[in-house]
Amino acid sequence: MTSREEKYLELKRAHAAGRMDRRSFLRRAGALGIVPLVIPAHMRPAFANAEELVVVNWGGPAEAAYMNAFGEPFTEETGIPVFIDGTGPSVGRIRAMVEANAVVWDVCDSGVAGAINLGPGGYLEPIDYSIVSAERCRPEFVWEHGIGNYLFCNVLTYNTEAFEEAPTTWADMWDVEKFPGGRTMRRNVLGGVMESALQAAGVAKEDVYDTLGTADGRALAFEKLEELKPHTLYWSSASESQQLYRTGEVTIGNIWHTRSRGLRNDSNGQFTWTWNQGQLTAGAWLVPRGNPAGAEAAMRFIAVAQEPENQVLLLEVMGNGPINPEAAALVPEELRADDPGQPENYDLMLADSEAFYSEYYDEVQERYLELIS
Amino acid sequence: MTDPAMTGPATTGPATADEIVRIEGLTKTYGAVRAVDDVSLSIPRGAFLTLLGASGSGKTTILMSIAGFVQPSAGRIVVAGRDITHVPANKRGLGMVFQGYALFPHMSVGDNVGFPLRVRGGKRAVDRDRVAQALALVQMDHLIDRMPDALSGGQQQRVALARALVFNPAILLLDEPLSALDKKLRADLQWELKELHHKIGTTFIYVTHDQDEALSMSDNIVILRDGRIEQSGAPGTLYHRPASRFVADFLGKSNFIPGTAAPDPSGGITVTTRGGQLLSKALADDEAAPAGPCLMALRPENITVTHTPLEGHNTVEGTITGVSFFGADHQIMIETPALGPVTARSHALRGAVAPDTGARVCVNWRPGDWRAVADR
Amino acid sequence: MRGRITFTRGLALCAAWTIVAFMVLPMLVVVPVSFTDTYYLSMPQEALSLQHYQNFFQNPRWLTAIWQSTLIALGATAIAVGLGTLCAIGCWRIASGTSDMVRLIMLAPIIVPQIVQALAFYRVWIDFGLIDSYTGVILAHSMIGLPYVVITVSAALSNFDVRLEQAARNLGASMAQTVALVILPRIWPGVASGAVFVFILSFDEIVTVLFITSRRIQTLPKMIWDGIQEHLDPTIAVVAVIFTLVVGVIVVIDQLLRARAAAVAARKP
Amino acid sequence: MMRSQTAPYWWLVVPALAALGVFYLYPVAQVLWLSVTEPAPGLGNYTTLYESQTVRNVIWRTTWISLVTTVFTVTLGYVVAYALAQVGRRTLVIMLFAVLMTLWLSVLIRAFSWVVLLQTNGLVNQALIAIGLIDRPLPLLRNELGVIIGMVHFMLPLAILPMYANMSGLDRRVMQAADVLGARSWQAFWWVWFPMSRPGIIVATLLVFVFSLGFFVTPAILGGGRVMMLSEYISFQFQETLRWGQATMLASTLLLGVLAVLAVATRFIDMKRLFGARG
Repeated sequence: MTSREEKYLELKRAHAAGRMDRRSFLRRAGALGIVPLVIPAHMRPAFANAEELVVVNWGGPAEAAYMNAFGEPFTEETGIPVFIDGTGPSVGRIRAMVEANAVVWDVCDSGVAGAINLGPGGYLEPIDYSIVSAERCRPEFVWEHGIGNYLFCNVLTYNTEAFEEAPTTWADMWDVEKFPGGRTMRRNVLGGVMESALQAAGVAKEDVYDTLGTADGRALAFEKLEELKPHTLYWSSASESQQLYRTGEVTIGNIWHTRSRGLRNDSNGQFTWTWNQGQLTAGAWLVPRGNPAGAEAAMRFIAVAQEPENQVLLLEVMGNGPINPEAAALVPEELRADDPGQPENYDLMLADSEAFYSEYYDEVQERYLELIS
Repeated sequence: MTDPAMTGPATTGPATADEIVRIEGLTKTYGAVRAVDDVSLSIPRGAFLTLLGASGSGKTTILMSIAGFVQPSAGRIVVAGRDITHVPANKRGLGMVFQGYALFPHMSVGDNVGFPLRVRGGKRAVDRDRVAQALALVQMDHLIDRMPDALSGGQQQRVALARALVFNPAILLLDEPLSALDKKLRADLQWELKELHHKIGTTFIYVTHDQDEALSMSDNIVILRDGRIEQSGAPGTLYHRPASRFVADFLGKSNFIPGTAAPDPSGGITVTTRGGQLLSKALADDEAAPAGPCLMALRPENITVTHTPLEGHNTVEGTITGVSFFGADHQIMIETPALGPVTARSHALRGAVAPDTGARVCVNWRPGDWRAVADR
Repeated sequence: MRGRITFTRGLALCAAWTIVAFMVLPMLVVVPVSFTDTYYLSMPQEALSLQHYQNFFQNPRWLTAIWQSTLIALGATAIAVGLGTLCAIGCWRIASGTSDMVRLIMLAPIIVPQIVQALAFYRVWIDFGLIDSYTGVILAHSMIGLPYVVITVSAALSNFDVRLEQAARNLGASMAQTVALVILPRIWPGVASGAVFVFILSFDEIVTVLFITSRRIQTLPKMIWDGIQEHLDPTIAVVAVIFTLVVGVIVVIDQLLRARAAAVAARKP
Repeated sequence: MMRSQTAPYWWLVVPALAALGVFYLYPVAQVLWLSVTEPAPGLGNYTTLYESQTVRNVIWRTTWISLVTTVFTVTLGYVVAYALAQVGRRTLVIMLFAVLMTLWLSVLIRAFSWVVLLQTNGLVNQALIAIGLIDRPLPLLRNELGVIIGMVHFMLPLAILPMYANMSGLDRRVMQAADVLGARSWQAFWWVWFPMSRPGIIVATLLVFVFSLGFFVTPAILGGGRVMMLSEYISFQFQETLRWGQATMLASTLLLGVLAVLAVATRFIDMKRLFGARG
């Protein structure tokens, strides 16, 4: 490598690390006789070169809602158009994309497990906390390679017209005599699946993760899941989970509260949910390594999504609970019942255990897939 | 025009004792096309009857009507006194040999031949002896376990024959059974078929477009043209006494010479052609009685080619324009100023004239060797 | 010959019509559903509505998908027809054990299960840098379509008199001239039929597309696939109706082409 | 003696062969190769075949559903093919049009239509309830029944067309021979027609079975994730876990299974005729 190139790379590193501003980077790169191809002649911020920013979420109504709450404010600020892709950024897909060296997503609406599992493997860009604010997020959801974006829960959702009496606990979901009809749960173990099974078996909320920490406890959970399997349809996309209720194939199940809310609103209350024994977790923004629009643009987007007004807007449209503590106070009275972050709802639920999943995710996921397929 | 012994009246008449098939007013139309047009036939028991005609003449349609595969538009078919016009094919009890043989490709020779017995009484009813006998009849009993595709064309043909005869049908229908075979094999099998017919005495109804086949095998020939019977009778009768230009041309070859006929004082007729008046001859009783313009049919083999005119013959002069050698004989093309082009056939060695192109020769024929025919 | 209607045959015919009805039922059922006045999949409740047609024709994502699918199908067709036709002609003229072997190898994309080839394309397209690109999808589809061109063109050639080729060569034509002036003009309906086949195949292909594309390529089948998986909305019924109509026209054209292929190739000079 | 004359024609063959080699055969070979090298060289991946109950279940289910589909498809297809071979020209054109439409219409569209028909609130259930045959919707979708209905529907044209081609090529005179020799219609059918149509049946059976083994779209849509066949399982496993070794092992198993079926079949039929590449 020539020394000229070495010097350039040094500049680039310095620039990337924030030790040098853009203008001086470009000037000094130009002095070396190297004009990086990606940089146009005029002096816009580097990330604004991106033709568009692709944000991938879980589809359906979330596409329009994200556009509205985050996409449009971002475009207003940076001039970069946003495209919302509803494919669903599963951990496997993100890995595949990075391994295939064909990354087309910029910001992924993933979850805790993604942040924990993909980060160390080198699949993600680190979060740039000079752009993104760590304070604008509940502290338990701040990681090196990801940051919480909203609160959501897996809740017991049911068709009010199917039963005489409303179900209230996971034990009711397992009671196929009293509550007839199809069941549904996620086709991925990250959906409060084992937790619900254990609670249905009578394990108290507080003891769930202690029990899951033992081999017997996990075996018990799988036993319960096996028991319900003949009645269960497993959803993989969020829209599919809603579809199952609408078509009547399912009367009771475990789906995301945001989707329960959608069902309730569209059906004038035929479908509803209970926060009781819900599984609370957060979504997380992840940026796949080598994302096409550049890490900086992605970070800017995440920062925009942290704005309290934008988070409340998303709550209003989709029901996603604001994760920015500043936003919780802005939630209007009529939306409090739908916000999982409000204490009266929050306290009814069980929060995901990061410790459990970082230790056992691979094992239980594998076992769960075998069970359902 | 037709042999009275061969044709029944169009209306139903009493069956004669030895009549086995009677066809009355058979007509088959396909849209506007009349494939068979009001054909009536009577076939005596034990006969070997050939339906002869070019493709499209209606011969196959008649056979298929008898077999039951073609539903006639009009007319009826009576077999052994029973009207079978509306009887399904499988209830008619007729034997049939198909063009291309139609052997069951998935059955052995024995199973093919046993088939008619099997369908008449289940698998148990297949009498191996009868199958073997039928095969022995066609000298195929040694190949009883072969599959059809392992047989030669001639062998397949024999199996098809055995299959059609194994249940002793009163009538055997044969639809151009020899057309797929080469010339030499065909000649052998013609002879064998005729032998077989003599031996078993079954009535054969045979369809062919091959005039030689028809002439060499049949007791009776029905010549069909455009769905109608043109002429019928014994082979010799048809050959020597054709009623029309069509028949004379279809059976063998003929020279046709236009002329004008006039009665002769001796009771015969004379004909005046472009080249002059011919010698008088007596008229056969079924011969078209020409008065005025007529067509004279003269077969090439009845012509003798010489250097000098022959005594008692009609003679015209001409020049040889071409000679074709056929092994046993020559075909000689002669241009005569009197009659136009004339074709003669002469034996290779006994020809009176060495047939050289350009030679001037005399064309001679006996007064009785020509025949007046209708020009159709 | 076909004249006799027996009980068995009558029964078989009734059964056959029932089965044919089973075959066309799904095509017919989407028609009323596409005119529904509701927002979910159902028969029209109170009135017929064109709202879903309007939605389809005004939604840029559907229209883009149609455009992308068409572009890909055209590209794949061009490559498959070009390669396949020449290959079929070559094999036909060489007519040796080796060329028969080649023709058999050409059938591989029909035999290999779709999921296996999808995985295979994905694996190698990563190395080739073809993931989520037009080139990648077009190449994959042209490979999948190749055997069908070889088959239809070979069929057209089987009716073609090899002596015509010999005559052309004997009269001094080069191989290229022979192919262009003598062979192609007589087998073009077979080539066209193969082209139609590849076009439809590519236009309809989903399994490989699911593996080797992500964001840039949004083909029509992918839209339908996502639509079925997520929100079964009546717009898909609209797509289904349009598809059915188009396929109907194509079937008619293809049948005419095939009839013509047989006629052209069999016509005696 | 023809060598010198035909040699240039290899230049027409080479481009297609090269393209297929680089862009198709090489990728497929990669799948086979990865199955024995990833993550470690050896047959380690293949131990899953007998160790994992799930994989065994999936393979068994795939085989079973393919067999059932094949039996139904070939039987129903035979009836249609038989009718096609018997009917007059006008009926033939109509029936054949229906068959060809089914063949050509997008597999996704057809699966979608079956969802419309079979789902819990679907048209079939609505119709059955309306005429009073049932009072609760039957489960027709997201189970084996739904998958088999969809698959039979997909495969029918693939079975009908080769059987019809075979039947229309049969020598009619052979049937007439059976007739005139005295066979009743059932005898003519079972003893003559049916055995002669066997080559068509074998081709249809093979095509349907082989395609069923590797079928993806229809089982994935109509099975709703509950009737996972091998193809969907491969895709699912791969997308969720990204383990190349396992995915390529299963894919290789599927491919080898298909090739084994074809290899057995070559004892009965000519492969080239099967796929229509008769020159």
